[in-house]
Amino acid sequence: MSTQPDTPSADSTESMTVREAIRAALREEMDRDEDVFVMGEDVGNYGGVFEVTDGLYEEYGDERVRDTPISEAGFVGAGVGAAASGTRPVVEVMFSDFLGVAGEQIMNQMAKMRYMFGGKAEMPITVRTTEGGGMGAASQHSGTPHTWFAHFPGLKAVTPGTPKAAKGLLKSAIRSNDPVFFFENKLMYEQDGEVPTDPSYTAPIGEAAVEREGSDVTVVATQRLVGESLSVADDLAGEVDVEVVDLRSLYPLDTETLADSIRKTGRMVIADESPVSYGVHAEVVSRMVEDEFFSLDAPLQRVGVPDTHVPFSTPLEDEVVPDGDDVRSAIHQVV
Amino acid sequence: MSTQPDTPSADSTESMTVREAIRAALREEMDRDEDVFVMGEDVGNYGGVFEVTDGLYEEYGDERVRDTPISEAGFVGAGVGAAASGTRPVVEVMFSDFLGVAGEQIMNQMAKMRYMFGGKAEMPITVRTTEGGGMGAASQHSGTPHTWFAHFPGLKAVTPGTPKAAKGLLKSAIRSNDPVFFFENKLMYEQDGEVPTDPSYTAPIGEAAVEREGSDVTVVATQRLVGESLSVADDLAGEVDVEVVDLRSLYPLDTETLADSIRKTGRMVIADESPVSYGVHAEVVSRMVEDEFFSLDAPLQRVGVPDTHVPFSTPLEDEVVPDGDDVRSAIHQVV
Amino acid sequence: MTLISMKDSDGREEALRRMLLIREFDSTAGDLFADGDIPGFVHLYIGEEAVAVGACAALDEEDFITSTHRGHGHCIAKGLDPRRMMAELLGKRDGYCNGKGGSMHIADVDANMLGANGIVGAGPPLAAGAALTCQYHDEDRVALAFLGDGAVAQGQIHEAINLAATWDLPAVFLVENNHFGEGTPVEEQHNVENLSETAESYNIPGFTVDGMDVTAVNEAVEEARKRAIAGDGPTFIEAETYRYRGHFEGDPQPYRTEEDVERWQQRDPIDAFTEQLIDRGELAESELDDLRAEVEAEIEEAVEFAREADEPTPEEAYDDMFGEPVPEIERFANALRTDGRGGDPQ
Amino acid sequence: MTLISMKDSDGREEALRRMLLIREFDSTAGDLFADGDIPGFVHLYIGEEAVAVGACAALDEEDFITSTHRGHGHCIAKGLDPRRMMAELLGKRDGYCNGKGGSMHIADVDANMLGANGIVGAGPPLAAGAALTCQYHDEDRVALAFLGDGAVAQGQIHEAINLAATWDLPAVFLVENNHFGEGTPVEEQHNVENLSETAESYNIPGFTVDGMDVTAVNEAVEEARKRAIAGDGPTFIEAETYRYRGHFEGDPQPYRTEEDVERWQQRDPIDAFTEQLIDRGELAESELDDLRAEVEAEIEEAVEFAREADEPTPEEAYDDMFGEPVPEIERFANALRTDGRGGDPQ
Ligand SMILES: Cc1ncc(C[n+]2csc(CCOP(=O)(O)OP(=O)(O)O)c2C)c(N)n1
Ligand SMILES: Cc1ncc(C[n+]2csc(CCOP(=O)(O)OP(=O)(O)O)c2C)c(N)n1
Ligand SMILES: [Mg+2]
Ligand SMILES: [Mg+2]
Repeated sequence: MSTQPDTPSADSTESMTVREAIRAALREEMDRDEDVFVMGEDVGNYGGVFEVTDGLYEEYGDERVRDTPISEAGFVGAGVGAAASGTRPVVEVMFSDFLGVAGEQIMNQMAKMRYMFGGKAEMPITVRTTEGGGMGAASQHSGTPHTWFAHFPGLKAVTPGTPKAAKGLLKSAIRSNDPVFFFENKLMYEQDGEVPTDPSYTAPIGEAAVEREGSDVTVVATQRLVGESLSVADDLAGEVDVEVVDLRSLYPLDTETLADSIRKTGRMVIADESPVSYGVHAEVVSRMVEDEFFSLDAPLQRVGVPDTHVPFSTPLEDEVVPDGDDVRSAIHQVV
Repeated sequence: MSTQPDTPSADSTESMTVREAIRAALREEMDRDEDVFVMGEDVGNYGGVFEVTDGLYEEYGDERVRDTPISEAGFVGAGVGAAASGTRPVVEVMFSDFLGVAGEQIMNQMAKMRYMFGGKAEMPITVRTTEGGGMGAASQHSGTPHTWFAHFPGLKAVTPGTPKAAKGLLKSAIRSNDPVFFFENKLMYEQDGEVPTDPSYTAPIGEAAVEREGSDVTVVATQRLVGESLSVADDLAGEVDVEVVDLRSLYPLDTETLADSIRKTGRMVIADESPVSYGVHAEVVSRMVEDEFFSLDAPLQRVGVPDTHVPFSTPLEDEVVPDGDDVRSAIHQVV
Repeated sequence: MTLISMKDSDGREEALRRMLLIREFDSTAGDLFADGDIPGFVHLYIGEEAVAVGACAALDEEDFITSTHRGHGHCIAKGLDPRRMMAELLGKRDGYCNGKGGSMHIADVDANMLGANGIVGAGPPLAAGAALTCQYHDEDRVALAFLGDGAVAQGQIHEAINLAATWDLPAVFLVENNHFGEGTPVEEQHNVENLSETAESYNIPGFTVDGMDVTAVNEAVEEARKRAIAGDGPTFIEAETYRYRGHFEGDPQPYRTEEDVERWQQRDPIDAFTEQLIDRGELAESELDDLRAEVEAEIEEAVEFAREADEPTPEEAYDDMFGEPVPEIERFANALRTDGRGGDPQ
Repeated sequence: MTLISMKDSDGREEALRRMLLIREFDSTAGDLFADGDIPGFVHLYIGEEAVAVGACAALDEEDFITSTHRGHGHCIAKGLDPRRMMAELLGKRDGYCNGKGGSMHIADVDANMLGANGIVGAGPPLAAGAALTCQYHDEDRVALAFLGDGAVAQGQIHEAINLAATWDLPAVFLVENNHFGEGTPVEEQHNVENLSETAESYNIPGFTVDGMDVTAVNEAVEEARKRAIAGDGPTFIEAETYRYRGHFEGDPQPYRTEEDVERWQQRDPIDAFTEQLIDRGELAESELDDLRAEVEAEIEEAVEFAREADEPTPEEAYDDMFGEPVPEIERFANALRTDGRGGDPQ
């Protein structure tokens, strides 16, 4: 839970972007453990289409930074087989929209192997992938399907909202013996912030982080909407005292930190870029209803994509991709 | 909504099993429209592993009841291409656990084509598939992934809880110009009930059905848990007056019928065989919180699979697959 | 019968015109992208024109095609209107997808063009399905899927071709081997000499043709179409070609040199075909100039059309999700109308 | 080095013993299923014993295998203990998967047996991954994937083989062509004469061998293993065989006749190999009887072991989901402990 410091206390920091934070995490974990390797489409010589792995190929060579054919089922599946047999793959799937290609290996192999085998397989695989609209990339390159992976048993799923969380969570994911999906919002790569430099810093999977304290309403946000919500909170300062929580981990979900917050504020807005119906928001609502029914002063509000795909044209895309304005409207609905 | 009769009023009925009801729907729709055809693995000569299509091959021939290679991506994708080009395929995917194989075609083609094309493609495809535990079929043949399809934009998803709903919803699905996932719980095939015989009978997608009226608590159930909940309601009669609603349609979701019910009872149990976290239940909870916050007298209760896979061994499987006892416990928690 | 009869000189001129049109369209699209007028990703077809034009020329209007992320050439070759294509690239309501699709999703179901596709390898199953419709309706129509060399590594294409081969579907699978999948050379994605060897897995005819030669492509597809119509099943064709531009506009292209590109440009498909027509006396230099001018004017007009077209309004985002609309989306749309949900992003 | 050296007579006798053991195990499993002692689905390997035994004999203990839904034969051939296998079929805690897996998921990672698999075609990517581990660690180990003829239509296997071929992974893909995928004959699932033609798509060696001949299978896999270890990449082998029983126990088998089965039984792999050994004077009739008796006793003991083993308790359903447990599942487990969630189903 958020009141405990991340391990170890992160004293020395450096300002870096989310992209750099992810790259630093990869580098540190590859240095720490020879069994860690990266694979995906154009992650090598090309450096990744979003330049996340830029330079790693030169540093670590083509065995540890592997370019794959365009075969998500093949290389995600190979990642599963590799993880079960003694290595620690970090697999990049360029866009989360392509995860369907590897759907089978994710559902029935990666997620189930440990359980089906009675606990006798380890599954130390990390899947890094990108999400979100806002680039004019249209429906097949703008999705936010992370709720699927939060829902499906046997998978862990994280959605960092800051550079610090990105680094810390990716390191935890790589060290974990469970399959972890690490969802990167594409618009965040250039976002910067202070990031601990100590290579032993990690952010535990399963813990939310209170990014701003407040007493009137809790905004539980993910990914890009963490930053947007912090700006809104600043704007509203004096008028409404907004607490902003970066959910960080979808599964496991840190019910305790959310419950602590809503006990204080009585009101909650959940801002996440998934389509609203059956999205991440609904689980947060349900946990609050289950655990904090008598703390709730108003209906919880959901901010997300209005059950559409992400259209191409800018005015249409702007309409469906949630932003700070939507968070602000939702806050006004409850306070 | 449930207070309106299904179309047309279903006067003449016959007792049949869910299996027979589904087969009758297929037959009637194939008779009605020559463009309707069925395809899937062993649906032809073999009659389907669950015998649902038994006899259709003999009646309609191998063009209209097509056996496919074991290629879910190929034949679901071909179904999408066929639907976009002027036929009306009904595709059987033997177990819903295999939907991951066709994940890509579902996510990015079937679900998105109409929208991406600015509304200029029709997508009259129905995907029939089986769900659920209770047969000792273990983790890879016992899943209930329907929440994925309820969540993903552009798909409709139905989960009949009675033979009548099975027939009526499948007919609506086949007639629809939208992609509809039709989820059959494997343990229900032998369940029987009265089913309208008029070939023009359909059950509208997007409407829940109140199967039993009551005033103390609403149980919103799906699939096999509808029947289990009705039995529990009977058992509790005199003690607790239970209203049982067959949710029937996951997307669109009939918020109105649920809201009507909770306005009356103030209490709700949601019983659905998906894994609980981020499952169907959460969406129902959220809609009730949004629309009926001031009608809620107690936290809503969720009954589902406890975030595990379905294990093989009977005592383990019995533990995780929800049943009437779990519904009863949940009712006792809220009344 | 076929879209363009390359057996006669008018047809050949038309083929040349379409190749020129594709090149002009795409270089203009590249400029518009550089100017910031087109958002998202744009993948240009420049260098590969002979493949789309040669293939589509051999098809009937009623035949289906499925395309790829690099789809502009296929659209123009199939006869789509550059004005509505350009309007789509600019996200305008008069675009083929009303601005919802953009470059990667241009489609015209009425013209039996089942869409560009942002997913590598997704077209072949769709084409198999369209071919199934043709077979089911007992019509003399075929479906042709364009796919890239990179796409040959996708499992979906294996499933689709196996299905088509087993069911004798009237389908044609046409691989545009432009020697790269993004930045990865074809040799690092496959272990075969020629991708047409893939055909052997399905016991169907497989050919490698010169994809810089519009006639060669045309003949191969014509043959394949005949076979398909005759009920003899699918054909797998590999056309060897090259893309002159980056994978997408803005690609830094660390994976090749200027010289690599220039080597291929010496075999430019448009130059080669022009020369042939001139050599055969079918085309005078002056006619060529006229043709070029005509094509330039057509694309200029397309740009003008696109620029002047209206942007869609925010409410339109809620349209077209379903044939039978759902209350969920109505509700979101109403929220917009009543309290201005969304508004300008910050 | 190899699990069983079929070059010497002791090895050949061991191979025969394992084939007998598989047959005995599976006919016993069939009986137990018929008696209602095994829930779910059981797919028997009877008739195909030469494939698993011939293949695994050529492997090293340290080599990996991935299996299929029809996995008992592969397990026994790889050296798994029939007692713990039988316990798994009966859903007991002493089974290989503590009762969580059942027939379709028997696995023993310690023995480098990466699991039976309920998903057709899912093994090859896993095997490619295990082969990648071998290559990454620079070890002389290989990974062999068993797959069915039906599985050859799956896209995953195409992606896996292409990957393995492109990366020269030390992998072997072994197709058990038993002529049916459930009720559909292989000819209705594929368009080729021999499934080994699939190899041509990847420019890797492809062979069709007699899957009723344990020696032929053994030699082919031995060759393939050598090639893999040498860094020359994967091999694709098709073994022609037949399953005597239904697809699963309880299958009404409308798709074939008694005579079809009998025709294949005349080439029974165990009879044929026994005859060879007897003819060569390596095995006396009396030794054969001893072997049979020994195998029967071993399976009887396995059944006894399995019957006497404990059932898992309901609480164990909450174990093994994650290496680092999550509060969600702890909470469900606690609910069981405090208010008896679940209990007996009605
Ligand atoms: C399933 C999938 N994986 C990855 C991508 C990202 N991607 C887009 S185009 C491309 C390269 C495709 O190469 P090829 O098929 O040869 O077509 P080309 O771009 O050369 O025309 C890749 C990897 C994608 N769109 N879809
Ligand atoms: C992806 C997937 N599709 C369908 C099935 C259902 N199924 C189980 S076994 C089988 C037939 C497999 O045939 P083959 O690969 O030849 O193996 P065999 O049973 O003959 O050993 C099918 C279709 C499955 N388990 N997985
Ligand atoms: Mg290419
Ligand atoms: Mg078979």
